[in-house]
Amino acid sequence: MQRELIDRIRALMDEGVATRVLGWKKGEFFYDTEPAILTAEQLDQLVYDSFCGPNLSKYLIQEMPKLEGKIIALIKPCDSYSFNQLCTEHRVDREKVYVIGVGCKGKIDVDKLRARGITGITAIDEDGDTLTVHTLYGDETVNRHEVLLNKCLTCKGKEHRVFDEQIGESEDTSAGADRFDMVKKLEAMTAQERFEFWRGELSKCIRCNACRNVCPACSCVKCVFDNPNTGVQNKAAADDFEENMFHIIRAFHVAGRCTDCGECSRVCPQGIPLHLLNRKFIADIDDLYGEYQAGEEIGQRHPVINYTQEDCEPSVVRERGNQA
Amino acid sequence: MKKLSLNSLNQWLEGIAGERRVIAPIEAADQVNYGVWTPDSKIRLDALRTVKSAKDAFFPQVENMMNFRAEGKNLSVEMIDPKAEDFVILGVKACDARSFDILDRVFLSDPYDPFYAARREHATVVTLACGRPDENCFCVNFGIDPADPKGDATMWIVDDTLYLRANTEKGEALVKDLEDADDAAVKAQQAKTREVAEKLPFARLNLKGFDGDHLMEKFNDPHWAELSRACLGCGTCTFVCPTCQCYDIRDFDTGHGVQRYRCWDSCMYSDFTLMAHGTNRPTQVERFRQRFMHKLIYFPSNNEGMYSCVGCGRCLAKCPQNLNIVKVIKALGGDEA
Amino acid sequence: MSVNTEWKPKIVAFCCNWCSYAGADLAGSSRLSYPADVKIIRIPCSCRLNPLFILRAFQRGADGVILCGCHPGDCHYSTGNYYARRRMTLLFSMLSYLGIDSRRTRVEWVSAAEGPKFAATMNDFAKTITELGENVKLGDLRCKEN
Amino acid sequence: MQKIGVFVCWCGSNIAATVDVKAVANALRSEPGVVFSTEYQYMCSENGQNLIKDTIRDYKLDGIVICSCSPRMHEATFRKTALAAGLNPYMVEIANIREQVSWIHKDMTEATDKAIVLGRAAIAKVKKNAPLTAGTSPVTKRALVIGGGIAGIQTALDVADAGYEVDIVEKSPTIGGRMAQLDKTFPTLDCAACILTPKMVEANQHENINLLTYSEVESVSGFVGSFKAKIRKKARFVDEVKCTGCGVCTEKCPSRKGLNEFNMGLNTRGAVYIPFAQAVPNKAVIDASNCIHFRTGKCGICEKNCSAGAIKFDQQDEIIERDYGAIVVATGFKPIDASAFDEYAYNQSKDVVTSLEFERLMNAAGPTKGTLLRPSDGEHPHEIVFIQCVGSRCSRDASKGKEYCSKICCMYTAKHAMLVREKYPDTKVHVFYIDVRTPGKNFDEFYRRAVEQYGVDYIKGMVGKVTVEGKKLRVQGSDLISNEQVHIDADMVVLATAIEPDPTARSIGTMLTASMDTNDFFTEAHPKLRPVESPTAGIFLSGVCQGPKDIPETVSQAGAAASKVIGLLSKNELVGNPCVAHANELLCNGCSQCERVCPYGAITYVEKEVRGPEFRGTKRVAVVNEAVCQGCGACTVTCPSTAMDLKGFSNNQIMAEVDAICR
Repeated sequence: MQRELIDRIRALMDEGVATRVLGWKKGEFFYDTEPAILTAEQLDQLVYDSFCGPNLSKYLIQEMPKLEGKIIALIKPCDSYSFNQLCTEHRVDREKVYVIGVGCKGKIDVDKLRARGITGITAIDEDGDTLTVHTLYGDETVNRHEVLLNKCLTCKGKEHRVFDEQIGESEDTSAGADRFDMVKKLEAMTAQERFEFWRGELSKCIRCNACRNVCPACSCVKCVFDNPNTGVQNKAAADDFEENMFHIIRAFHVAGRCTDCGECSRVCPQGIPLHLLNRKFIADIDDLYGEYQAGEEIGQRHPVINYTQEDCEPSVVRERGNQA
Repeated sequence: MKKLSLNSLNQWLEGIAGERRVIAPIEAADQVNYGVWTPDSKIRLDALRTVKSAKDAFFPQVENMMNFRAEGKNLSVEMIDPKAEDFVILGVKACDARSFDILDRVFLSDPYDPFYAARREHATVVTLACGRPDENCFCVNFGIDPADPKGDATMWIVDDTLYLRANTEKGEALVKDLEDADDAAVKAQQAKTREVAEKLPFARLNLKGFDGDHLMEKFNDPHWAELSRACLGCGTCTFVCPTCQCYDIRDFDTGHGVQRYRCWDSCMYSDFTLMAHGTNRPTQVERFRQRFMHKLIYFPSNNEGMYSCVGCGRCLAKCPQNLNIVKVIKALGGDEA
Repeated sequence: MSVNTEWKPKIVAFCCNWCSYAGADLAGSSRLSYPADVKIIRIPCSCRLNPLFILRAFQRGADGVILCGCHPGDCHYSTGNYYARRRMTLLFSMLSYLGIDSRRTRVEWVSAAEGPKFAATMNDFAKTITELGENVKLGDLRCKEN
Repeated sequence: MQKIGVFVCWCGSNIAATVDVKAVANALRSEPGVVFSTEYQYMCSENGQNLIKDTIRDYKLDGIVICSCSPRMHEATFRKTALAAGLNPYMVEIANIREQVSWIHKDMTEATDKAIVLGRAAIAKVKKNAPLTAGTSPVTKRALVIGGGIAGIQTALDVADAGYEVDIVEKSPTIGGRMAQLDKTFPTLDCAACILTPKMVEANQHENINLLTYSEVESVSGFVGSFKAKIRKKARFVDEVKCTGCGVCTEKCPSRKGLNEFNMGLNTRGAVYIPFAQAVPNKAVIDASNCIHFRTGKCGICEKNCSAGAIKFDQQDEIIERDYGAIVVATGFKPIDASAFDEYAYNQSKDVVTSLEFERLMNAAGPTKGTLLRPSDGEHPHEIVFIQCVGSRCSRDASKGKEYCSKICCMYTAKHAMLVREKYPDTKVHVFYIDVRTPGKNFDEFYRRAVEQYGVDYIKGMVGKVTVEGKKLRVQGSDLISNEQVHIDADMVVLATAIEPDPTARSIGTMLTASMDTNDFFTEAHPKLRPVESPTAGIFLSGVCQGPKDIPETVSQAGAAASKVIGLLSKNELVGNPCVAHANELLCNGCSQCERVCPYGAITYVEKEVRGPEFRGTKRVAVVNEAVCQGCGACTVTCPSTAMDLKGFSNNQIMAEVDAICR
């Protein structure tokens, strides 16, 4: 598929559709692919394989002002939601992007291999669902599904919500999983248990801002937490409160706009399940205001900037119980 | 050489902890980080890398420096006494152990940092040799021997036995009551570790040309733009790095006064060293370049060739978009060995 | 939790200028009392209430935060309270999800004619907060006096 | 450091009896930034105000805090005081220590402490205040009325009588609208034409009214006081000046395919036509889609027969651009499409008609010249069934009908029933209804007359099905009162179809950024207190475009809208509220979220050259029209980067208050 993709991009560039492509390039290892913007000359560096997890949509924002003509973007089915959302918010101009919807059958999380004690990884052979991992300390086999990125386990499906053309087959890797499982589990806990859960998680936060900076919805030109004039600027969590504040406000600011791409949790160096905050908002929105998927179409008006006269009252939070 | 059964580890630590805090790699909420050990803690000496490095023990992410108190229109200033209490930091790997030397050069030279110094003075560093380096490790490039780390005392784990060797008086005090042991098992493990270390993918980085003489050449290298393109500008690499030592000093208005504290800063941030006129590193290219120029050129040229990278591999493992110092070294000519 | 006899709750009430602030004025001119722990901040409309202000209040030591605005359908700006209603519902739900007692936050619609309702609401809210005691989960230790 | 002055008012004993005003003044004097603090018996008195003025001058104060009664009482007073002393009026903050303290607390210590906290909060806020100046904008003294029905005509006449110029834009070739199609009007049964046509003529002849018929508004830009509209005057292919309205062309036209809109398509008209006899302007118009000349290039009979030489086949659409100070929406309604109601056999039988069609069948100027005849065979109907609420109160099937009550159907059905019984006493009339709603002056009396005097058979219940049985229409319904099924073999069935906003309303709403409800009715600025204003400043609502209403209500609303327009146009310039939103262009993401929540359409986005320390170049940024913004702040909370802030209630001001209160 990678060969086919490169050939097609080259053909598109020859036709003059675009001069550059946003995709992934090879890293030091077979698994550490890196988001890249490549010209026709650099096209041989392009890689598309099971390790192209990063969501590239956000990189298009910085490319927009530089563009003369179009850029080709490789967009996985899940990334297509973020792409649409950015178009809705006028951060990306649909007209300036030639979208190749690339097929995706789930991306592998190397950290999951490491968590199984498989370290010193030198190569992986993929054969259907079986992965053979070669390491400095011998070979191991694992089931592919078990080491997919968490976001792939709640895959939004194989459909690209936007594309100019599609290359490659996709597969829904969610296996029918309920993405709100953990949210429901937390909701079922007592308030004290929830408090302890989140304290445990959020106290790991080192305020590296990776979650924010990778997030396609957190695309503010200047974040309130970086801006000395907002009164809430904050560089490190000097108190537990700051951890709560940062993550609550961040989740609130992306509520209704978050496509649930899962990048925040993927990049967190401390493994904080940040997506559970965003997913709580999504669950509430679905439950209280009707099912809504951000980025499904360009031009949607999201539920947090909308209303109906019949909306529930905020007291619904208390009434749903288990809130004290 | 002394030894201790791993089964008795807790017992030994309880003995130490009676007198002082013990800081060790502890697993909490699925992550291993240095933390204060208690008998209930899940100690993880086997973990190759903690997420954050051991530098926190001496240079915490946030620390208070002084307080201003307001009474009506009057202000009073309260300085924080930088005194520290004795503590033991245990399980430090060779790379992190080297990082202390690097941090010492920054914080213990003029202007002397009393907060850091007090902690260094009160610490006993117990290191742990690596038995199973992974593909991201490249400490050997900086003359670090993962099989024989420095510190007040050094530990090896072979099967179920913890071997200990005192290197200083502080270390001696810690291990003196333990059972004597033969060092054959340790030697055998060291040989094996060194063999693996030499075969690691990044064991042979060529650092020729990464010195003050080539400053302008490296600074103006055309690769920076490409290298930094995917950089998100997050602070992950700097915050997990054992040698990044930049901090910011900020004031927090408590409503009753002001707390002046310092906290880690990251050269990857747009507001790093922000000045009245704005920032002097306006794009991520300059910010990205700053970090690596500092580690590989500026620091060594001011410190007799000592790089401020220890090859711990944290930035390789943690960068969200897989950027790292090895890619930089290779792109800037270090791949010719 | 042991309630310090000295302890008095701190309650911040954000009131929209057109209905609830006027309702508070009416409570005042009708001499309807409610605890002095309640302090009112005037905002033009309930939709002006930024979640940052609520968190800020808790950080600085508030034990309860209440928003009062025009009844749905009566907004001076026609739609402001509809937006406020969604925002606050979601925010309160998130706070509860983080283990913060949802009784510490409240929204009530109080019209300019509802002086008695304003006073009753504040009495009830203050009572609830007093029972809940001090907010320790969402405060900032640095902001405590001493 | 700013210099703040604090003035604590006793309000006689209103405050001083419960609050230790001296203690408050003393406590606040020690707040950072406060250079003067005092108390006085009545701050609002002339002496009190003089004290404030003198202190502002003597201490060169940058801001003042008055601890007194509610700002709703005296904020304006103290702002004027500050202004008189040369201090910007927005550098004044009020701590409400009367309504919120002295009047509700009894314990003096408690009250005094609270007063001090409120004082501190006001000081904290005023220190973050910035001087504000209200902007002004000019007013173009001309109004645009969109829609030439009775609502538009009435508004235009009232505005024009007050001496202001008015343009009426009407999309059809004549003004008059729906009312012109009506036969009689309830509850007085006077003839619609007799009361409407004089108004039409008056509008046409009024020196201040300019009729733009057969015209549509293409775009509107600008804001209250300074709108700019582009109006497309569609080609009539008839020179309006030359045409005398003699009607010869309409008689000679060989094409007879055009459905007569005025008669609800019950008969046809020529390709060149005058909508009806009393049309205003009484000028012919050519319907190009049915004209033989336009289709084949031949014919031209009208041209040959026009002695005035008014036919102009080469006429083009004309675009008119004009400035307006106010815009009135009077786009009216249309009956819903009854073809969705198959159960009533509307599609199967010509003898199932809508009420408006029935209106034409009863009208002397209608297709049957006022004799009630069945459309299918021209025979006189002897039994007629009226079905009410066709598509109204239809919550069960939103795709077919409307949830709302169309309000006028009960009354016009009673009118129809009565008129039939009066003209044709041998005709039996049945009315199926859910409820009969008659809330209006003389309405219930009218309905009772239909039942009692005219013997109309009212049946409470709904019709399940109408089937065509030969020449008869078999109506099957239920009578809920006698609880039995009813079968009626009728000659005609009349459907009281719901009314809905004219289909052009939506695009006009978008053009004007005037908000609409889900039914496409325009929303009013306040449902009770501002019923004829749109939330968008300078846009007014007249008639059914705002919600179903009958003629008297429409006319009174039209007059109300006119008085609002007159009030606006009488001003030479508009002074804005300076507490408006403002976007920091450097921080703006260009995401358009604020634009979506603004109830006034005050926010637009522009591509703009922006220069800052971290960004130089062109970017998409929000711009607030200060003349339109009302200062609610919805946008500020929607903005994640806080690029959008509200003057007078800024993020930093409110947070300073929070900090001071929680301290």
